[in-house]
Amino acid sequence: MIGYLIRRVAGAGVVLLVLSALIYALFYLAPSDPAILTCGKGCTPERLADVRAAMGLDDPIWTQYGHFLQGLFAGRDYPAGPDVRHCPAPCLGYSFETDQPVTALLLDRLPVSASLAIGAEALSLAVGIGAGMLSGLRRFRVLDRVVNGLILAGYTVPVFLVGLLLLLLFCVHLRWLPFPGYVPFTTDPLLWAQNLLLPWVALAVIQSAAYARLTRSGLQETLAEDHIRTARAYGIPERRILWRRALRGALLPLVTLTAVDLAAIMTSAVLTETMFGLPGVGQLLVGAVNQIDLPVVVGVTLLTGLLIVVANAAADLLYAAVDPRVELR
Amino acid sequence: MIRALRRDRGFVVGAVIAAGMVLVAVTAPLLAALAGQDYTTYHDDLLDSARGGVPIGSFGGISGEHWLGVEPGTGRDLFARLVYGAQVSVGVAVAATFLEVLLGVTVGIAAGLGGRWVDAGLSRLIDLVLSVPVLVMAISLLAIVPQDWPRPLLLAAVIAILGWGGTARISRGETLTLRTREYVAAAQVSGASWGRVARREILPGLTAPILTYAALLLPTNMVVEAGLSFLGVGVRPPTPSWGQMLSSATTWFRADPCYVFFPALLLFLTLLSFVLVANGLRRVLDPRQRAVLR
Amino acid sequence: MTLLQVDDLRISFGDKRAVDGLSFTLPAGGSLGVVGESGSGKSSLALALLGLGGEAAGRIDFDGTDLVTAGPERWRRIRGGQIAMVFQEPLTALSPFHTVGDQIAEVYRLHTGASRRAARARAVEVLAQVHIPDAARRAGAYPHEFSGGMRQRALIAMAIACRPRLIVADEPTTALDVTVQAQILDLLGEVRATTGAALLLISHDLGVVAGSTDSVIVMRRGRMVEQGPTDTVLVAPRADYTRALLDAVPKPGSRDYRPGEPLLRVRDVRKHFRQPRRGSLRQPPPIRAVDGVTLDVHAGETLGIVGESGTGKTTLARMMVGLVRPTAGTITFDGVDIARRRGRSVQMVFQDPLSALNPRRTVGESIADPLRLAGVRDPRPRVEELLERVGLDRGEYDRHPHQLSGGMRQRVGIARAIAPSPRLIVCDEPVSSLDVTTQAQVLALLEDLRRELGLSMVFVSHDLAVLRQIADRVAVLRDGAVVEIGPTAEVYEQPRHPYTRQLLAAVPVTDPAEARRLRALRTAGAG
Amino acid sequence: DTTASDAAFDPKTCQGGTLTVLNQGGINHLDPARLYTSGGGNLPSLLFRTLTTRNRQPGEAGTKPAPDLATDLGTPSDGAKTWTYHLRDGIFFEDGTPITSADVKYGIERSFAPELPGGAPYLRDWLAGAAGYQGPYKQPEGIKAIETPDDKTIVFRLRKPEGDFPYLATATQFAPVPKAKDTGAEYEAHPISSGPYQVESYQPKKSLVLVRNKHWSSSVDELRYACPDRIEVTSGLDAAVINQRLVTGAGKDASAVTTDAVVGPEQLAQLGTGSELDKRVTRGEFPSTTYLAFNTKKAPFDNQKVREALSYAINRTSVVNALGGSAVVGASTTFLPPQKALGHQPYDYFPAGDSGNPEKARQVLAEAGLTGLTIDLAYENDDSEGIGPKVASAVQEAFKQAGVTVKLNAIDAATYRDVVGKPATQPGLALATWGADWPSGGPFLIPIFDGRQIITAGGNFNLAQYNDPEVNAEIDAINALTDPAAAAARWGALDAKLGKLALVIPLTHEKDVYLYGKNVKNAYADGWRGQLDIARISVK
Ligand SMILES: Nc1ncnc2c1ncn2[C@@H]1O[C@H](COP(=O)(O)OP(=O)(O)OP(=O)(O)O)[C@@H](O)[C@H]1O
Ligand SMILES: Nc1ncnc2c1ncn2[C@@H]1O[C@H](COP(=O)(O)OP(=O)(O)OP(=O)(O)O)[C@@H](O)[C@H]1O
Ligand SMILES: [Mg+2]
Ligand SMILES: [Mg+2]
Ligand code: NI
Repeated sequence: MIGYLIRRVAGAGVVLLVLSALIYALFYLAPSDPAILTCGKGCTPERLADVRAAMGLDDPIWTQYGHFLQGLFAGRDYPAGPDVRHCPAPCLGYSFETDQPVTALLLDRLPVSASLAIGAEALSLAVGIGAGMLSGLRRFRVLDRVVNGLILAGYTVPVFLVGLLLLLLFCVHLRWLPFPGYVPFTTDPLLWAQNLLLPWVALAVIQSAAYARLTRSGLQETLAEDHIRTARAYGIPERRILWRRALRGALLPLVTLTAVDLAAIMTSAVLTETMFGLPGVGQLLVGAVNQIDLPVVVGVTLLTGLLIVVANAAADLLYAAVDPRVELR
Repeated sequence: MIRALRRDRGFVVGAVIAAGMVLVAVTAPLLAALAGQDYTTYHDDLLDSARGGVPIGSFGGISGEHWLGVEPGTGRDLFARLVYGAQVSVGVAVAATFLEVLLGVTVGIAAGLGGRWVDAGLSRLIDLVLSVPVLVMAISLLAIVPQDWPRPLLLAAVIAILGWGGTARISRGETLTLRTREYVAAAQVSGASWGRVARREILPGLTAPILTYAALLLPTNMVVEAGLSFLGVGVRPPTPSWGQMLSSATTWFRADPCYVFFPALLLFLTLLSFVLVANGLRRVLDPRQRAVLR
Repeated sequence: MTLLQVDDLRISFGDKRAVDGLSFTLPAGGSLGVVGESGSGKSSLALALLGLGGEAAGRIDFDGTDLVTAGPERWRRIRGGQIAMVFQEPLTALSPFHTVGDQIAEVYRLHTGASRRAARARAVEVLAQVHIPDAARRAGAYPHEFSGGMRQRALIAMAIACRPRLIVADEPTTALDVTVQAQILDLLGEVRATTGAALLLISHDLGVVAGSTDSVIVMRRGRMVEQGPTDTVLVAPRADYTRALLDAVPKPGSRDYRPGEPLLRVRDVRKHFRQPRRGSLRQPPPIRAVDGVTLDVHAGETLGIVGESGTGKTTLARMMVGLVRPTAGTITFDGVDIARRRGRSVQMVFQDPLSALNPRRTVGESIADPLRLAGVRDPRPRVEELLERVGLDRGEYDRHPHQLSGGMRQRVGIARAIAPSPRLIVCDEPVSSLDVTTQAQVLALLEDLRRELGLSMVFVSHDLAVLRQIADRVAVLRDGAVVEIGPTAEVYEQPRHPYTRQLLAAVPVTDPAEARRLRALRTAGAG
Repeated sequence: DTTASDAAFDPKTCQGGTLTVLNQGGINHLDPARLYTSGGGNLPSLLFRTLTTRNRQPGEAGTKPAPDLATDLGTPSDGAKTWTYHLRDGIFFEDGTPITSADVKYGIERSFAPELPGGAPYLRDWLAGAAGYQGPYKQPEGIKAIETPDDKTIVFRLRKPEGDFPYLATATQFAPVPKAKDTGAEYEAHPISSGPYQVESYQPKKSLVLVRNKHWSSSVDELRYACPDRIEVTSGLDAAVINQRLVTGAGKDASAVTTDAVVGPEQLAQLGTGSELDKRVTRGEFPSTTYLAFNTKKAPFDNQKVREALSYAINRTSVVNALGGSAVVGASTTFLPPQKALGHQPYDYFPAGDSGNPEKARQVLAEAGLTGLTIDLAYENDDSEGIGPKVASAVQEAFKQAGVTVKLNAIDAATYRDVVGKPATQPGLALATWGADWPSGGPFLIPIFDGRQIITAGGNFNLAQYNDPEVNAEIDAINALTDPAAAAARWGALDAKLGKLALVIPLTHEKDVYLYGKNVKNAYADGWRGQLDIARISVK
């Protein structure tokens, strides 16, 4: 187990380093110069050269990457006018666009994205598993059909349409909810949930479709297994069989999917974030890409990668915890 | 086998719709000509400029000339744009999905059949692909390739290169279980090489899960194409794509609901058809499901 | 007093009639055996007694009430409480997610309303009763941590937990090897004696019912062909079918044994599997699956390899065909390292014919594969010949494995093995998943082929009776090592090693009197 | 036009309440050295007082500069090459320290530091001998061309006459920065305010909260009313959602405004129908032109006939619709937007009508012996700047009618200016947009048509690469004028003269239509920027 974790962590480290190097290379190949954007309209070539030097962009790309690694592991000093700014390890540098420390930016936006992702995932799971069970038990044929249709519809409808519809319905016409914005959980849990409700629903409409589908097929498969027959032969009530035995096996595949989705929402739900006024990681990333804000792009990418790797590892561990047969390898 | 497929009502419906979509894509110029329209001509006279450029008349300007109305802001014929849009949307999505499956299955099987180190290496590669932020990479990749490369093909390739991780993961997992089956050992005893084992013994076992996955990958890829087009790195104007139309429809959501409705409907139908076809194929390709006995 | 009376029972699955017009009675505390070939409706009957499976018609009178018309509430009380079932496949029959103790306790609580603690205590008690060592601790283990025999014991423990009046055991020992089978059968007898429960024992193996039941029913295609006291039916059968069944039981063959020169030489071969690290960083000791085996296979002979489950038979067999690389030692075929000979002269027949055939390919294609690899362009005619040779129709070429019966599948497996004209065939338990009649046919086929094609054969089995019929020499394997090797007759008649003797004592025999004698011997020895 | 809501408005009693600002794009810098604004900006001008500022009136009157920290618009001497300002009394930073002319000088010097890039470039060009100055961190001796003979006086010595200096002095670079509080790149986390508000919290591109600055008093600042007690800015929102929120006006949104989310089709459908919404809208014009820029050094655009033919062919209605319809943009045939302050003179030398004149275009091309022409058109790959794919395809379609095939060349928005602004990489035809840094003809015409402004190394805006000594001389002459009215007339005449050469095809000029919340009072579009001025509105 410990050995497994060590191997996993080492693997993840390699993946993340390769990822950051890849992004540096891509940006180097791309025909764009962040200094021009920073320098502003009417920037003269002389001024541009000065700005580029101040941003450290006049070094060769590998030196820049070397500096990045140095910052990551040992911290780094940046000249900043009258004094020097010290950025302690793990230093991801300062945003080209806003001059904010990238680590602070990430830490600032992570709670927003986490709130969005965790709530949406919880809701999606609840709805998806519920719907999947209803249709998987095949007690209600019509319901099965309906759920199936909805599942498909959920896949196709783009999130911005769902979002807009929800806003129009609940905030404009019914006025049951205020237009969402982000309120930290620590400030007011109730307001936090109230504000996040619509984005959660919007994402759940799409996510739960997949979960329902998986639950449905998983349940049908598990219910046909021998040990369920044993339980029946020993007079264990259906309800108990369903909750204690069948669901456990049926929901296992959901674990991996949930983990990956969780990471995905945290890092790439740009449209949802913008629509619902949530300053999350996704917005940060897209803004940074458009502004060639290399440090932020690398920072967010590393975070994304870390989240996905961690999510996958967590899924595997959870898998092993839920299913005693699974061995970690 | 064909007979079995023909008996599957879902498959037939799906196949008909899918074939219809492909037909629409192929015959787009013909269809547009039939409607007497093309997808580039502006009709400023059909728009209410003071109202931001919404089509004049109800239902997005539907008329005898413009069967599905016109595009707000430009007045281009919506029917023509939808049928031409099928070319890009269906084309890019199908090509990207195909490439993804090809890549993913190859790497997945290689990882599953390979030894400890091959598996570890390929698994990390899969992790890498899975953790790459698609949007960032796609934008950067598309920015560095020359302008005159064929855009739709490029889109398909980029989407595939960044998106084969899921398929690979599934393929690897399945391969790991399949390789313990005795028929794999049997093939080895008869002297089959690893390549042959992969092709003859493992691959057939992968069809069902991969088909299911691919059917869902397809709409995802359509959405990715839409996003990239929306961000300006996708297909070039005036070439239409459904995804692009859908994304630009957000602003017209209330002012011209028809503009959202038609591409959304087509997208839904396409997905439905592919899921139905995949389900049907899976059922037929699995000989055990044909004779229903448990 | 009659506990169970079945009258004109019919069970159908949709249009399919699985059991047709079955009638019998079982007195309280009595024991009844049900035998018959695969698909004869035995399991359907067992499930019907618990209100599961197909739709039942007719009358099942249990302790004065008709079960066919019983409502759900009554069923709930009967299942597990009055009638308990022991299933064939002990691994899949237990929930993989819960500990064995929990599963037993759950059933007990459900029927008695006992407290959590009491239920737990009962679970440990019954586990101890079925001779699970260190029951209190092992109750916390998951099924996959148990061996096959232990799992089956756990199932029996679950069955007796609520002190039912009838235990239905559907092929409770088919998945187990002889010694464990004997233990389980003894255990069932012991349980019956101590709890006074009646037993309905289902098996395709006449030897299994012979020693454990008072009376027996012989079934075929859903109908009963013969019924009567075990002693009569198995000794002086009236029905032709019963006679055929008895004839199919393997008999010691009279073989002329003329060994040729050594073909396959196994020299001090070892195979160690690394165990996964769990919890700690320390590497646990490896599993020594095969631990220093030296033997020769001579041209033209059939070498039998016998041993209990987990003694390394399969591993050894796989090393012989080059599927598994030995950790140490050498295996040579005709003087050449086996790893380089694979695909030609050595072929293999696998234990489970279903999993050894790719379910997605037609059987013809599967057989054609080795031919294609040998360079045959159009293998179809040759494959059809082979199909005929193993007693199948040419037309089976285009069918898929699931469309064939178990015996047919194994014939396909054999056809595939002989397709590239090998000189040695290694058979890993080729008949243990087949019922007696089919088993006899397949054994005959193998013997025919061997003689006709001048093959050499390695025949792995846990079934001593089978080996006695087919093998020229026998090697007894235990814990990865050969404890005894010699000509068949010698090993069977004058076993030198105590382990061999133990194995021989566990072999089920169809003569009820002999079976009872052996059992008495065993229990006395154990006690 | 002003709305009825300000009839009963009294700046003396307007104080109180919280104003909410809902924006799309975020503020990415709050350092006065790094801001690039017109007239000091809307939000920044609440924090930074400058030597002069915009007059904050609707219409004409609002296009003029007005004294802010200074007592007047500045005293020119030496033929407008020297400008002298005197600071008014009673002005303080938020910490109570008095503002001196040295603080203003230091603020300007900071903007020269390469560590603090992004600000308007004019001073580097205008100040005598300052082009190579590297900022006070590397060169603490400062800029010689700025003198502060005493705490209240500041003198600027320029390279050449600049009559527009009072306009430039509205930029945030003219805001005072106390040297003792300067923390370089970190200064913007909490810039020291000289205006009516100070920063309570600031997160770039996300949020900004302003509260009252106790050391500011309305008695020394007549232009800013500073009515709300508190201003909360939220950025990163979707334009459609912002406007929907303003329409709905629930809760805090009733006291909300936006400074960058122009209305969309949804709201336009409700405007002008006599609904309640008609009372909650400001309409203004920010001087800005979207145009097609020819590179006259590249064939076939070196041929004036080709440029004229394309000018005939353009369909401005399509472009207007592509940009959101006639409510938010107007068709332009002149390079100078139609504003008096800029000296606008109407002309239409190559009449294309509403929807283009392809016949005439074909005819002109035929005369020039050019048929079946294929040209490239460069545009941004993103529509946010109004020179994206939507406009490009409208142009493409219009030229197609005239038999000219347009191949579209999408360039990443982030690098667009880089590619187009470097003559070596500049395409033959590009979509471009130009906005005024202040409402005068100079900043409109000089960068685009002054031949001495062609910068070959990059950052060039004279995309025509047009260099006519006569025009250059005229520009210098107008620059020396210190009377805006006189200057405007000559700028207009210059524009009309340049128009004949078809160096650009003007497409549209900007109109601004903004909604505001129910509780917002005294909201009108100021003449300088076309937006409602936050310094003047009230939510009480
Ligand atoms: N769920 C089912 N649906 C349809 N037919 C079934 C089902 N279960 C059993 N049958 C059929 O009923 C017949 C009797 O089957 P059953 O399982 O009772 O035989 P069996 O004697 O137990 O065989 P085996 O020795 O292989 O276990 C078979 O022909 C089988 O195909
Ligand atoms: N691939 C493997 N990895 C780890 N352990 C293995 C592996 N294969 C076999 N073993 C272990 O090696 C031992 C011998 O297994 P093997 O399958 O050879 O026994 P067997 O005699 O064929 O048993 P059975 O009668 O149950 O088939 C067992 O303990 C088994 O768990
Ligand atoms: Mg059975
Ligand atoms: Mg074995
Ligand atoms: Ni087939």
